[in-house]
Amino acid sequence: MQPFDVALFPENAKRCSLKLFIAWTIPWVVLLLWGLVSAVLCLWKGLNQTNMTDYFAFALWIVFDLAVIALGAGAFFTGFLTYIIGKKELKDIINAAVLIGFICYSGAVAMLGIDIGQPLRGWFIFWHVNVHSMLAEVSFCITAYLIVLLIEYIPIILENRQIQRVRELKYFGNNLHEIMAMFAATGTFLSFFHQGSLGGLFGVMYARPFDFRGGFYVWPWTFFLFVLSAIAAGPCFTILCTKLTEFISRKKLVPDRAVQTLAKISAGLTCLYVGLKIIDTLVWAYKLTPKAGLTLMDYYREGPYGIWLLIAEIGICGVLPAILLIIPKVREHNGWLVVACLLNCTGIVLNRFVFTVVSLAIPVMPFDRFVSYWPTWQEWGIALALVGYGFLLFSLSYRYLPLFPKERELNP
Amino acid sequence: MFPFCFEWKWDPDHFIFLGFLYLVLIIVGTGLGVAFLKTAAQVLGFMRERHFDH
Amino acid sequence: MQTIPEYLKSSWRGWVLFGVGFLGALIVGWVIFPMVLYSQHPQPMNFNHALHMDPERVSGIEGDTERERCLYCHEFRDDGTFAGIPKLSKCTECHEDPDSPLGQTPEEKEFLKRYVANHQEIPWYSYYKQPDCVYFSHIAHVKMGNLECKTCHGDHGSRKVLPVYQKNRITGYSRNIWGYRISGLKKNTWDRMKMDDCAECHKDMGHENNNSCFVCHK
Amino acid sequence: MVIDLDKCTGCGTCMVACAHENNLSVRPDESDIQRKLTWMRLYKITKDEPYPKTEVSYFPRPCMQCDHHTPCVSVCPATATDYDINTGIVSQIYTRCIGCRYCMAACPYHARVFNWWDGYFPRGKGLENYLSPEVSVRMRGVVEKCTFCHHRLMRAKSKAYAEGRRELEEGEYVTACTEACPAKAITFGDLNNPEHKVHQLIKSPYAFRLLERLGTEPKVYYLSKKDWVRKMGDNYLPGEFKPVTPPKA
Repeated sequence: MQPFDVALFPENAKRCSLKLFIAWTIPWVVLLLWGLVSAVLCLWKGLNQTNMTDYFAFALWIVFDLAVIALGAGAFFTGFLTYIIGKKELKDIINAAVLIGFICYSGAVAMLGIDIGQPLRGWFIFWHVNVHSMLAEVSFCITAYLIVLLIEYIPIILENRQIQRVRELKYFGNNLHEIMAMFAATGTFLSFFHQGSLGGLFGVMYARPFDFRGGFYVWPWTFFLFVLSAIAAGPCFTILCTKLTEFISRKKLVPDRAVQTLAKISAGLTCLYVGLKIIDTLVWAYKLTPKAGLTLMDYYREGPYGIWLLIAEIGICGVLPAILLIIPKVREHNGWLVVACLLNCTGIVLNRFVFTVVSLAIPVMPFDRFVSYWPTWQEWGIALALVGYGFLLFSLSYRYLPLFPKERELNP
Repeated sequence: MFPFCFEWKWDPDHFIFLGFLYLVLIIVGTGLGVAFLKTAAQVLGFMRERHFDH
Repeated sequence: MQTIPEYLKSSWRGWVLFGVGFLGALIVGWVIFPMVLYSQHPQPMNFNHALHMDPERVSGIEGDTERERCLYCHEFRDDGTFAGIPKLSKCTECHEDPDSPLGQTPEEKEFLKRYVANHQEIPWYSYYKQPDCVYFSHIAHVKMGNLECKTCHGDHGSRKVLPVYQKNRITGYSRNIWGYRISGLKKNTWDRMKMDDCAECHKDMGHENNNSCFVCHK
Repeated sequence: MVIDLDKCTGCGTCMVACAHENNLSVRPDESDIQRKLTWMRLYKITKDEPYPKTEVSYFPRPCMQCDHHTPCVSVCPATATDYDINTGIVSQIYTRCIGCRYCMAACPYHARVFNWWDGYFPRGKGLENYLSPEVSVRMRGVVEKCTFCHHRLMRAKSKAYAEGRRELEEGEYVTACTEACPAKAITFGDLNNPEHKVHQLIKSPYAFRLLERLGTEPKVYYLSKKDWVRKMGDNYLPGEFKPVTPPKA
């Protein structure tokens, strides 16, 4: 028997029954509702609903924000490779990459809207902008890039079988698709700058020796490291998401060639990133830190954050995946590829965590003490709602839109 | 921020930063506008319908 | 030759509807919304500025220039702060006896009966009250900057009738701050009292340093 | 501003005076120091040696009004905080602040505090009658900080204008903490004016600034004749700190 909503599926695509699909979405909807309750509480009662303090001004949400934005970098980078460099095989994965990017960015922007103390004044960033602030650069680029991502996502929505029957929408989708290279180029420009300025955000805080880095012109080295790490880990996240979809739907959806191209590029970039990151860390530890009157171990004097963070971030989740990915044999093995991608993505999340929470946790004044922080359920709710939202939107898109152009070909 | 705001300064920082922003917005806006107009033209029959395959 | 496509022919009604809707939206935005946004509050009584400012009709309000006559009632205190709307005691310097009015107007009689006789302050609405976050030093502008009162307050001093006070229902601020023109365009220096207007004048006068935030904010 | 740490008794009057002067909101539980509003904070520092050599000193910490590339000002995306080139005071406009808290992350002194709640001045108990009209009260979700009692500067200026002067005399404008300190540990004035007392005081070999080597160039100086106190003012690598040899009497 055909599922109830078969008319909405992409042509000749096999999907599970509607009941099963609804059952699958329940946990994600629950997460979303949890987030909704938290969001209402935070907007209505204020940020006292969180466990953030004057010491931890940035907390769980900013870690999540930075992490998903970095992981969402697969969208702009794949777009760049597909439309600008002309890697045709990536056309089979670009839709999924765009969707992941859209989920990550829209989620991050929504979360930022709750994170600022006066959400109704959010537009002040644009109207009264301080052009020297990295955060202004981030906000401008993220907002503009979200618009671009929406434009890239709309044609995919319009490719739904029923929507295609409406002449106007079909034409509009096609017309948008025709000039996609232009949007991809704009998106690349925007993404490059905000991935970077997210790193710059921390690198410019010269009064925090844990974060401060030298740099090129107005951009500290973290600017370039963040860009690099994002384009190194972003494609890995895209691969992970498609692999997960393949695993759950028990179907092959993306040709190996597309995945391998991404993995190969990611391998090179991860190696480059890890190399530069090690140099950066050495310069920071042996040159910048003593300048502030500190030694490397002074940073890890108190609290749970120790030198293990560095080992985990650069060693286990940096060097290791770089080595794994660079070896073609390993890369071509499905299981190892997933492991390497997973490690790579963990590494970037760890990196963002270190730059937000750890850097604020480390006292700068000699008589200042470490204080601890643990998020409230409201904070977890909003953060996890992002996960629920992502799964939901991805599942819906997979069910009703031709997300994977080669699906029919691969599953005759 | 627009150049007629009192906080605006005609220095390279403002010019570059906001110049790029407006450039991006103009590009995106133009792209959307072109797609809209083309669609309108096609739907209203001023332009020959084309078949796309991709 | 191009013929009008069926699609257009059948939709003239749509265009008319669009026009009507567009016009409706314009009326709502430019006429109805401003009317709804501001609540109207007539002042508790009328005060004839023009009469008091005329030395030929009212004696006692001294001063050679218009500004000095303004400052006679709207005065500076010794510590340089500005008194703003005069208190009743300032009025009763002249209108001391509730039983013998100085003029012939019914307003004055009402004023003497209601406020002077009962020693009750007049609950004026202040047209030019700035939000709580704003600091403004009158003495810096009037005494040191040599500005005329009307540069910011317009012809208020020559009015015979106090205008109705309009209060923004959302913010609670006077309409004089945002300005009366819906388009937001400004012709005279006294049309508006927003931050940009202060800043513009500082810039024009060559005091750009006075556009530092804390000069006008607290 | 110069604070003589050897004179400071740690009584906390400066904190109280500051809170009262600047309409700082109170909370039912004021012991939650990580979220309470304090512009002037008193730190207690201890010489890390066993009894009887243990010594204690107090460290009052207002906003440092950093001079060079002010950390908080340069990062604010909405220009809610600004460095005034005339006075050198770092401003904070509550109605402009969007509450992103980036400035708090950038400030190493914890001089900036966030309004986690709306201002609370218990109504009906008369507390609101004691609010100063010269300082606006804050709404929740914005960052606030010490302003060096900027309204007192404006007050002094208005008075000077009434007397037909443009320049202020020394002592006409002092902060609330300066005025309140019973030990007279705080001296306030114009650092650039050679006739002001602070200008002399900062030339002392015992003068230092908090975290000076980070390069924020604070406008608050501290004085202490105790080496260990001065050492607590900054981070030093082993052997880097140089004690001051007292001038021969």
